[in-house]
Amino acid sequence: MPVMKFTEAIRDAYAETMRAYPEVFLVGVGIIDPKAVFGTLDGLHKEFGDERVVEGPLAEQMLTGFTFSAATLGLRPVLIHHRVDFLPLTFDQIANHMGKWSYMFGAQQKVSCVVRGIVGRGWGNGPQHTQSLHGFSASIPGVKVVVPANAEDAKGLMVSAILDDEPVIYIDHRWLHSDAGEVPAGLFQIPIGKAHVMREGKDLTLVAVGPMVQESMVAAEKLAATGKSIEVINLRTVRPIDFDTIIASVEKTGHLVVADSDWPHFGVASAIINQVAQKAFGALKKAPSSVTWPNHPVPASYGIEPSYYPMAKQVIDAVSLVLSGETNGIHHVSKTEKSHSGTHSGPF
Amino acid sequence: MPVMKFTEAIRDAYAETMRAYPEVFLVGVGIIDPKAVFGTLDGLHKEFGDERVVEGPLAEQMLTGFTFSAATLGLRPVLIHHRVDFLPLTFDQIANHMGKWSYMFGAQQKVSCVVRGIVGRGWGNGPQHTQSLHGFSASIPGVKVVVPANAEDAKGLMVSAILDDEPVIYIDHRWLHSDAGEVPAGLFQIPIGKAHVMREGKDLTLVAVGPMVQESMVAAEKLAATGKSIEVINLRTVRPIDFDTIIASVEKTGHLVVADSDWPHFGVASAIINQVAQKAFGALKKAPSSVTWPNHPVPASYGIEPSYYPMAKQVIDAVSLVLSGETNGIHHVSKTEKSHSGTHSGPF
Amino acid sequence: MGDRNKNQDLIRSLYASALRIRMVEDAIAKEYPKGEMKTPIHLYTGEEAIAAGVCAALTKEDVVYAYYRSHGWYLAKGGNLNRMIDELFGKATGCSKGYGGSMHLIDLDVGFQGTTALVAGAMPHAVGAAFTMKYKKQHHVAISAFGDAATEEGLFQESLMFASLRKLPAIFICENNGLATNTLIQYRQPDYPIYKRAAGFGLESVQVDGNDAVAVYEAMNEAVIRAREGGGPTFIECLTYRVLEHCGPNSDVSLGFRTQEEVDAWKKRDPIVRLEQHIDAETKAQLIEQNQREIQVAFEGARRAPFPTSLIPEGYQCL
Amino acid sequence: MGDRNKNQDLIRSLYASALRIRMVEDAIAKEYPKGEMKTPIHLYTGEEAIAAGVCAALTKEDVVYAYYRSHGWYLAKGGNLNRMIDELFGKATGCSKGYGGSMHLIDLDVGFQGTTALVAGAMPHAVGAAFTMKYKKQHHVAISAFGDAATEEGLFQESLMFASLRKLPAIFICENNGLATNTLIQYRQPDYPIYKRAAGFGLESVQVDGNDAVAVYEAMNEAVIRAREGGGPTFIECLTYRVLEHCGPNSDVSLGFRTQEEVDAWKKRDPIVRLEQHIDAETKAQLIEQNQREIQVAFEGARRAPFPTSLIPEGYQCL
Ligand SMILES: Cc1ncc(C[n+]2csc(CCOP(=O)(O)OP(=O)(O)O)c2C)c(N)n1
Ligand SMILES: Cc1ncc(C[n+]2csc(CCOP(=O)(O)OP(=O)(O)O)c2C)c(N)n1
Ligand SMILES: [Mg+2]
Ligand SMILES: [Mg+2]
Repeated sequence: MPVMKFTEAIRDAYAETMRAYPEVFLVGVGIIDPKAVFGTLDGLHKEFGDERVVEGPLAEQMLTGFTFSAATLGLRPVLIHHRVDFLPLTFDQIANHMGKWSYMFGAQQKVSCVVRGIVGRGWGNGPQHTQSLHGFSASIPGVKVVVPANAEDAKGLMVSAILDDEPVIYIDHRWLHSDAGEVPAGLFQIPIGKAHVMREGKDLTLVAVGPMVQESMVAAEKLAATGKSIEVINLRTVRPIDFDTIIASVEKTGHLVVADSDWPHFGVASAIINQVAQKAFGALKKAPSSVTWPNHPVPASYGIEPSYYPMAKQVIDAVSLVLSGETNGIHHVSKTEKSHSGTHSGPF
Repeated sequence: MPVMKFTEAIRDAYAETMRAYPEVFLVGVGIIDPKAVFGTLDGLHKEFGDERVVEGPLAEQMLTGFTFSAATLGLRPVLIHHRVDFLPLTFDQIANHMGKWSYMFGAQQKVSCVVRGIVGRGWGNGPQHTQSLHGFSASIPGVKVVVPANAEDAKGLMVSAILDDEPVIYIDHRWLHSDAGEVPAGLFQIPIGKAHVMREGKDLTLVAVGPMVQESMVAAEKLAATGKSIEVINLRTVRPIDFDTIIASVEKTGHLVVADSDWPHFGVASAIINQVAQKAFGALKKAPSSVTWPNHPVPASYGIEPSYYPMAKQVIDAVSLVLSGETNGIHHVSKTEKSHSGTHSGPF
Repeated sequence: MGDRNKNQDLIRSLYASALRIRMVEDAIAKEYPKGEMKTPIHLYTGEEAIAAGVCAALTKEDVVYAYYRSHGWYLAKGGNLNRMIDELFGKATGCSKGYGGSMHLIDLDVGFQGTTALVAGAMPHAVGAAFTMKYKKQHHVAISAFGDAATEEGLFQESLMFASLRKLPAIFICENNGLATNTLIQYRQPDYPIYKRAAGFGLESVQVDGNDAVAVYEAMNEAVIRAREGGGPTFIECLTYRVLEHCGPNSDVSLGFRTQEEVDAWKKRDPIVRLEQHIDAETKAQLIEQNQREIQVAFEGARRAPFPTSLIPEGYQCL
Repeated sequence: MGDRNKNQDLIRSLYASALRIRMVEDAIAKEYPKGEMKTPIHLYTGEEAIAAGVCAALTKEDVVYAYYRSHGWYLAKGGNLNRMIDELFGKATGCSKGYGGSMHLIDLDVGFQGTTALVAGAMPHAVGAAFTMKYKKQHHVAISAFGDAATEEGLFQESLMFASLRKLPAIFICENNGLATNTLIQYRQPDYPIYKRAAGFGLESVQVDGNDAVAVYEAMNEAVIRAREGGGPTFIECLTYRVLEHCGPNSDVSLGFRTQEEVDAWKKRDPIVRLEQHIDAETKAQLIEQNQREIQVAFEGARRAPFPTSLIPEGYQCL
């Protein structure tokens, strides 16, 4: 299987679907920019031309309505935002239109579009350019929301999103852009709405989202050395959440930790723990726990920014606390923190 | 104490604060309309003139930035939307600006503004005009969110919101507009961030939001007749949630049901059950439960719309299920459903 | 002579279209107080010439995106009357199967795309549709219809500018009735004509008497030809008047923001009366009778039709 | 004679202001590769005449709302240099205490209000401020500064229209450098001048050479007088050029969307060179030396300053 970077995997998903389906096109602000959206559109403008790589003006709200309308007429547009933080600007079109269209008219039209946003974490981007917003995006019914955790996800979820007949919000973390992995060729799909058991285990269920998947895998590895068997679930889709897979796992392990790269109270971590508490209370041997961002925006200063983001160490602590009531299991976790290497300094 | 309607209580909050504080003003689309925003601004345009009752064009996004900016310069604006459904249109200004300003600049300025939205439930208003959106509004840190449940709340929370130095989103249900109750005169305040124990009980904690408070009180009354002692907590503030009051109650009762007028997965119900499961797991004798809207938009047709909204009966069923494993406690709950009486048919 | 006939045919069809809308709206207003249509209604009475004039210049393949005040647009584009009334009654046989209500009408068979309750919300949808026509190398046009207040929303600028930049086959129809709910335009907009503001986005822009169906048709016809030939979008401001209250079947003069005299003065410019001058009595009587019959059938059918039985529309997947 | 002196004073102060900005930006560009300023930087090099010209017409009580490309605006309005450099270094002594970074500068002592990273996001803030001036019966003005691409956002229309309707003391400064990141204006906007589009909102609107600080100042002065007298808002389009890459300290010619020749041609119109012709050598030398000294102090101070110690700013309440 070809090995490619996360960004190349996204590019591959675009290229394969655009070659196979004339109704697929890309639209967004700055997408004909030579930097090609962090490389994820490399060469596509050249290959598919102005007709299918459509530069938009700075009018994200209009572009969202535009995208969704083209979808109802049989096209499969992908609207691309350099920053996921622009989604709130478009939320009337997303929540009130795109996400309600099918229901409101009795399911007469397909709404086959994708809205992609990129998380800008790192390099002192500050509060307005570092949000994750997958919980926010999932909070109003009517759209699907996916968050890829690795190169394989990046391609498989994008292909599925493009070929889905319902609107899909696709949120990728710039943070993961340089990660590489094996990625199947062709129109490789990963089912939307299904979580992926990345590592089997019997002591505790660790559900992780996006960049927390890699942290959780590191944590599980370290914990294995101390005799703890952790089942790591890569959530992949945050709306609809695959509660079945999670509950089946908790019924086996009896313990639950959710690791999310989002705020604590209204996001995926709450949604999962709520559902498990309601539906699998009897299976839980201990209180469930979550590892999330603190309950406030992220600071710009690199003097304190790293302490904002939970990493493998915090996951290990949370798991240890649940399993044994103390955190002092493991120290010296290698820092997978990457934003401060200086690779993420632009373009804006 | 004077008895007044919910709408009059809101009007009273405006009038009292405007008389006492020259920096308070109202702004919004259609607020000089003779219908005076469902009567909640009756006479205020006349009393305070164009300067302090500011008609806005249909430019909600601008009006939101406008409002928040005036607040940073020492005014206390209240931005009023006839429908809470217009909030998504303004969410860049709310989430990225209003809600981040204080943090982003190191807390140098007060952001003393209120954004009020009204829930349009009933009379076949359809999917775009019947949302509650308090969970959505609370999902990004940086704003407070309150949902009054009765006339007393309506005034006390509005006065507090106006005098608060942080931004507050105030969401009132048109559904409750004609409810009346005793409301203290003057600058009566209800603390934001504190839940209100409306009825003490020892068997189960029932946390309710907005219109579900009245349903929950009816349910508790009926359940009392069958020997069940229910503690009803009116949440009042959905961000920040008063977890302390809730957890103290659950530690006493051992059982929890949350009744919310919102969707099930990413709202207040999940946030509360998650926190209780994490922090008071040992106190829970049974699986917690929630009563919410179904996981999709609301239909327009009055042939099916009533079955969308949970009422006292559904609360009773949920409580009974938690306490005794079955729902067949009580039938013949008088319908408090009101939207179909024909009183709510406009103005738009 | 051919021209005169053509003209006579045009006027007849404009009259038939406008009259049908008027009679349907009148019937809805009359029946509304019975409480069987539990859904907000925004009647089009007085503004019929616009939808009639615009749609007379279109084919079935052209698409219309309108708003919550859309009974007239739906009918002028050829939407099925029975299914519209069924929708107002909340019935499963409604054009939106009962899930949408009065503000969300649709009839895809005739290119009447779904409408929205958010002011200006559908303008980008028309732009997306116009783009799609071009993408598919079809020569159809997309119409965006909206009120004067919709031009206050940022989406107005964003939609016009993109259509203009890309020379898309979109035609923007502004129904300027001088009102947003009960707020007069002077409280909302600087004193500068809307069509001139639109011209600033680099597209063709004209103003017409929106109560003159022929004038609307003619402006529209030019715009359609331009759009089909790749000449890009047009903005047409139609000056008109809302006769009834914003939402509901009654007059709103008692609210005090406008006078009965003003309403009466506009009634003299009634679009249907103006067309009627060119229509012979027999034609008129025939059309009235036919409409009455169809309206009666529609209301009787709606009363008998079943409600939806599920909270979830059949085929709806996104849960 | 008095006029000539006044003019000479003006040019001197415009030069001093523009030169200071240039020298600070150059210093940031030079130091940036060391990696001590871990925050995106959007340099103002080549556009200095605009902030200098605009702010020369203002008092400390007037307020400025700018955007992510705001080092120049911050300095021209009189913002504290040390605290700006501290902020770029992420230090607790920064103007935003390290929480904001380069895109979020503020100095309330001199009326430099907080800036935003969202294109066009601050336009309504200036409108709210102008309203507040009027509300408080003060005669100050509020400035909104933004790029050409910001005029594509719906907020542009919404903000201009409301300021115009209410005759608010707001002045809108469009820095038209023909670029949004690396996308030329012709891919984004129809071929129609921005200032004419703005005029459609019913306000005064002019276009000036944005590399001519005196021209900017003069247009601005008229606008300020009008605003203070209650004559309402003005739109000023300033034609200019971005010399460096969108974000970062380098040239972007290698990306291929513009040529070195184009950049060189614009450098001939360098705003500082143009002012310098009227400045004697001694003044120039003095100013350069003073700036060098201040810049050195600022960078040394920033290096020594402490990082913030808490994830939560002192006094921040909204949790
Ligand atoms: C975005 C948005 N803001 C406000 C409203 C509330 N509202 C409904 S209709 C209306 C008036 C709109 O006037 P106009 O666009 O001129 O259309 P008309 O009703 O006159 O046909 C308003 C303010 C809304 N539905 N959507
Ligand atoms: C609402 C929004 N959309 C997109 C962006 C991404 N972005 C940042 S700067 C920029 C270019 C803006 O160009 P312009 O307004 O002309 O200002 P300039 O950078 O040329 O000074 C873009 C597209 C953003 N920050 N905000
Ligand atoms: Mg109108
Ligand atoms: Mg620019």
